[in-house]
Amino acid sequence: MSRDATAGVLERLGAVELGVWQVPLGLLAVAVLLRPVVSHDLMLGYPQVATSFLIWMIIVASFNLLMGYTGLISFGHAMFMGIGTYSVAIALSSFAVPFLVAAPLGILLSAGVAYLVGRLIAHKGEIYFAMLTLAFAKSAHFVANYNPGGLTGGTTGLADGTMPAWIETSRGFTYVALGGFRIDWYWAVAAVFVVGMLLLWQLVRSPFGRTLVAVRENEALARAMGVDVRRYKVWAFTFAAAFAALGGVLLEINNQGATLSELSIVTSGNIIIMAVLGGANYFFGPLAGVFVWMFVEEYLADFHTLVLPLTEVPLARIELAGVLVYWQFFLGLLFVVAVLVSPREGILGLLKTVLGRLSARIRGESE
Amino acid sequence: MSLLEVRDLDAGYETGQVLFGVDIDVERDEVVSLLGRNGAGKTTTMRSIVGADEPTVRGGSVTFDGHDLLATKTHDIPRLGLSLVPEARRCFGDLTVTENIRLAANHAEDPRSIEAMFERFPELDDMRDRAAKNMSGGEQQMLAIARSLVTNPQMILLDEPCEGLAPYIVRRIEDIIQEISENEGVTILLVEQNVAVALATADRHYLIDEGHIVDEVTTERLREDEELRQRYLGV
Amino acid sequence: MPKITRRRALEGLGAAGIAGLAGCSSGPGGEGSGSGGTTTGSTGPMEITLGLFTPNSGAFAPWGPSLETGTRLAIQDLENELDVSVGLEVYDTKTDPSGALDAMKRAVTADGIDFAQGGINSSVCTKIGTWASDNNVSYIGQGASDSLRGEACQPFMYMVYQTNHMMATTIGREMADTTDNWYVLYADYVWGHNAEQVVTSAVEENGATVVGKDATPFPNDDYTQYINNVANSDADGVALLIPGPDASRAVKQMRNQGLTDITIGAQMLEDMVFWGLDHEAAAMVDIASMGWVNTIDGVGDFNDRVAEAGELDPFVRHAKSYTSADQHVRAAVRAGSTRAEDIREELEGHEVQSAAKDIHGGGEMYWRACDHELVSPVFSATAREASAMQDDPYKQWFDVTDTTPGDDVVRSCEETGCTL
Amino acid sequence: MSTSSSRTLGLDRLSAGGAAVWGAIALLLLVALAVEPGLFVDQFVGGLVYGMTLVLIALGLSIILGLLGIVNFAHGALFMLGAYFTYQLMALWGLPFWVALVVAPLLVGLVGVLMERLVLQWLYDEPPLAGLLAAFGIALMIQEATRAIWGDTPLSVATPAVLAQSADLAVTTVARIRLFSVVVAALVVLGVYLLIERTDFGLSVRAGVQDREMAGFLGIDMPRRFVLMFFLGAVIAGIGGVLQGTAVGMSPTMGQQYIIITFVVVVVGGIGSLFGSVVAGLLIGEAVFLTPLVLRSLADVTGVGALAVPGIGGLVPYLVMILVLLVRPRGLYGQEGFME
Repeated sequence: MSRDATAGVLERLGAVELGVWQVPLGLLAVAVLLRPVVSHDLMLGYPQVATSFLIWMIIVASFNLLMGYTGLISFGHAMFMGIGTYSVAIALSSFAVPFLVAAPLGILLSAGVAYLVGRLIAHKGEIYFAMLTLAFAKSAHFVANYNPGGLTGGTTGLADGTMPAWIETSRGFTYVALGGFRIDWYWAVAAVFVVGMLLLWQLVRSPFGRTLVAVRENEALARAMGVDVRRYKVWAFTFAAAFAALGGVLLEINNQGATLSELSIVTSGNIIIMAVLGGANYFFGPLAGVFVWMFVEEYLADFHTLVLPLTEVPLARIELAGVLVYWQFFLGLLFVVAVLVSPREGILGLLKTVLGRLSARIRGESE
Repeated sequence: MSLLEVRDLDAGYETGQVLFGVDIDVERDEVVSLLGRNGAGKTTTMRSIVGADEPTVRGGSVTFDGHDLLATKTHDIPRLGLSLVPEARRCFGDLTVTENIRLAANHAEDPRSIEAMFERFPELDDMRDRAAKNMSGGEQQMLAIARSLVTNPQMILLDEPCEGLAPYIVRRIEDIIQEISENEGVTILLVEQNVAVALATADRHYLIDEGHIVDEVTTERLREDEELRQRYLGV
Repeated sequence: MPKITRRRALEGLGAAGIAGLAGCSSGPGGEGSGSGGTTTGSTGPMEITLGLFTPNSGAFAPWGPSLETGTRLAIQDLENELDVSVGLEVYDTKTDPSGALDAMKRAVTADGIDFAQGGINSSVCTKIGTWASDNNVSYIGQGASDSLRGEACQPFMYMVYQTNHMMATTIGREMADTTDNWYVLYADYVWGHNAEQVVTSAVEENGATVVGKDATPFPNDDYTQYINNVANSDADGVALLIPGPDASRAVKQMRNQGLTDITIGAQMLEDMVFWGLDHEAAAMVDIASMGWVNTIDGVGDFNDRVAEAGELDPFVRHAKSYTSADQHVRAAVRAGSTRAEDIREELEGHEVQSAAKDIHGGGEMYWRACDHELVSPVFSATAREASAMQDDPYKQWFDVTDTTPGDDVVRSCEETGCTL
Repeated sequence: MSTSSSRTLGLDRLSAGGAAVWGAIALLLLVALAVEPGLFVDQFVGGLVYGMTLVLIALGLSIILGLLGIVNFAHGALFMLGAYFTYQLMALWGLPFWVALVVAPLLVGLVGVLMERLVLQWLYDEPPLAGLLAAFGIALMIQEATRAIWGDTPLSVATPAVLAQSADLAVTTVARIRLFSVVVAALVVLGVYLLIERTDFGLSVRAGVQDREMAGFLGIDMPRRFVLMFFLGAVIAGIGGVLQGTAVGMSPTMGQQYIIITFVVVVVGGIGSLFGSVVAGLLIGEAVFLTPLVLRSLADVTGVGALAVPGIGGLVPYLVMILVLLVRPRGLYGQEGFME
């Protein structure tokens, strides 16, 4: 039993730990290639959405620090993202605090709340922990809806006066303008994305991260080896919240303010789904999950006419508008199929298996 | 033809193969033991015989009373007259003693009466309504055996019945094994780490090491050959 | 219908520049981003792409189809009457402000819409309206909250629906006249909070008393505990400030619980929400303020056209969507441009003369410059007797009892807090 | 049997700390009773009715979670289907309510079986998250199919004449359909209790909950029992849907609205304990109805108006859950080591 578990831990570490340069290069590749890829005519055909993709990748990756690496499932992760979003929105709209001051404060606040909540609940059983996070998230949502002191704007959220002065926007194009320089908002986000994800990666491969994996694989064994399991869980929860808030802070600019949906449990649910969809066992899993989920959502929601085989050579046109009002049906079907085909590994694992088999076949090896 | 025939059995888990060409024969009315160190593959053998989800059997055959067990669903095996008393007893902790026994009787082909079990195990008679989780290890072991016996089996697979029990209870279990074998005509395949129990109850012994059956010996030889015991059992 | 891509919009812009029309005043992030809309060339009909934002999923999904139907009817009429070709792109707002915003960004940057309209609930309207204004896109929404033309008003955002304040003022008097003690049930979100404030003050200004109030979750389907509160108070009237199907559930449960004698007043009632219910429950509504109702005199063939075209029988959202498209496109045609600044110039102070006015019964309707409200008449209505309710060819369950000119009940410009 | 039922009833767990909590709650309730006696009774009965609705949904969820370890997110969708099947049978096919009350739940049961056979049965040995995700996908599919078939607009059916009026209970009046729901729910609870605790079938199911593999070794065909229990859970959700649909109508979002609060009920009750779900359902039902009243009474008595937080009702179930789980990490009657 114990020998198996140790072997399991080592194996997982192997799966998680890629070559030293693979991850930084991979992250760079994602940041550089994402926009051209999604804005290709055959994909989504417009570039703005790529920025949202990157931000959500940070958020879902932060969640995966909990689920994939520590084995903690939170139903309220959006709360920590939302704290980041609201902190900045409130600071800008009500107190005229500069964004660059408000953002770190928001991240710290989120981490602080997570630390306290974690101290209270991190040691609870799996489902009970998950439901408690749900309850805290609901409470945060209630407070924001209650609109204490007119700060949060209730269900309307905050929109007016929530943009820092150095953000310029016109007909959908957003720029960061600092001291005569002007760069596209996407590249600003991409820079934060690469740095943030690298930090997260360093965290994951540090002794701290390895201990988290050991806790996930076999909590009793980790405890027997002298690991203060509860403390590690609390800190994992705290770090995850901080990174989620980092995403939330970016979202504030991207979505121009804050709304209750940033705190809603539906958003928390979406985060879980994206993480699982991509494959929680891989560092890049959440990124794949975000891509698939958001891509499918955008694609299906706007996919009215299917022209076969090509627009230039239309042999068959299928009007899908009537069916695709119900695009969520197909999303549901996608989950079911993804889970049935590869319940533990997600899309990335599925891809890996398929590619592995394919390359084996190409090399002429039999299974 | 033997009652139970295990032929060339290969089995293992996701992590790797554990059993390599295991051959075991148990004749009717025999008590046979399967001995080996921790991790040698004893429990894996038992689980393979009854077709548990894990391990996965990769080759070989298991025949009981002429039936191909590998082609039989796990929950149909007890009706053939083969019953497993698993490692760690696994009584249903929240069910009472009576419920545990009745449950087994409900799903047997031709069960014995529940009252007969209480006569057979007077210790249990005093605690009919006690939840199994509130019983001592020895009592639970007796319940596990009673639960098996009530199905009126031809053969019982007994997996480490004496593990972690006090010496006087171990002797009681030894007595029970002998009784049900001799008086009730039940064939037994016993897995043990405790060589003394095997010596006291079994007629023949298979020695298993790293998934291979390395020897098949009589009680006499096992008792005398200290070097053999040292090599395969570490005692 | 050629799809206008971003590239095509830019080409058009370039051509327009060469033709020396319309100064290409870029926004702050100007170059290469399109400075806002198409302008007419000298030949051919004006081409306009209109983006419609409508809830096709989520709690407001029942409304979804009506916005599209109303808009399409307007486009039909406009294309017949004017030299204009209007393309329509429809987006799902999912009732989620962030989702709606994503759709809006896509509409403007990828699909090249010229201007936008739609949005039902205030949070979606606020979100996409603020973004639209910041990005020089003209937008007409359908929210009823006062904040949309108050502190949250935006230079290029307009509201076509009568405000909470207007409707509450209208029925406040009637409610106070009918009975003295009112209990207020209001939905716990921005429109409900706003409605609670304005109805309470309207009722009290007219000499009646509000004896109790409850915020009810939205959406919600069990109203028992609030009905208990009403039954145990001194109230002989209930003010229902609950949108959508929830209102009908509340009424049905009052009836089931035996609370049939009480007077029911409903703020900003949309009769559609009762259509899933039986006649008897709907018949319990005594006083209602409505933005539009299909029994208005002079509606003409609008009802029949809606009934024929749409999945839903004619109700207020059809009329408001029609009006949005009608006004937006006409303003663009008058201006010869779809730039937000040009449309603003055309709309501010403009008095509606088109078919949209007839549909609203012919009363005065105009776009007020100070808060971008379409000031229009408010209708008081009451439910018919169950036996008198018409179901074919479309449902007519409510009768207009009074029409109040918009100017009588609209907030003064100073009161709105909007500084446009 | 006696030890086992005292365990189920949780009589052996009443601690001093628990007694203090209950005492404080009782005191608060007394304040509310003193300030507004009539309303208190109304709300108490209302909470009971609402609680029983929650119990009806939670019961099926709890059975499936406790037995199969599947977090059946689609349970709310099954509940919704119960309501829409009622609409189909009554409004479109003109059948009487009593037929719908029997047929609709059976149809929902079939949908449940289909779900189990086609999808969920392959996931029993996977991590709970896999089942949850698949069930979530199924919930989306059912919901969208419902929208496609019956439309987005909320619908309703005519309440049968006998149940349409209100019943006078001397102290308060309650809609008869609600009262009828309580009776049906109580019968369902009783039936499930008898089935699980008193029959051989129930015995084998209880054994399977504790140790599925061992039950198999004893000759019990657990997969078949899983299908049957899934059917049963779905049928109960269907019954809930028929009653709810008749009382307040049906909309495509009704499943979503109930599923999360029902999970709260199951967790507060303790996973694996049917009895816990019943107690927790009633507890939360009462809490939702009485908390606003208690706060208002407190505000009256103390003169601190801020105590009467508007809209607090929606948050109450979650507050109850936080309180209960902080004091009792496994919920009220949760099994040790189960889903922990």
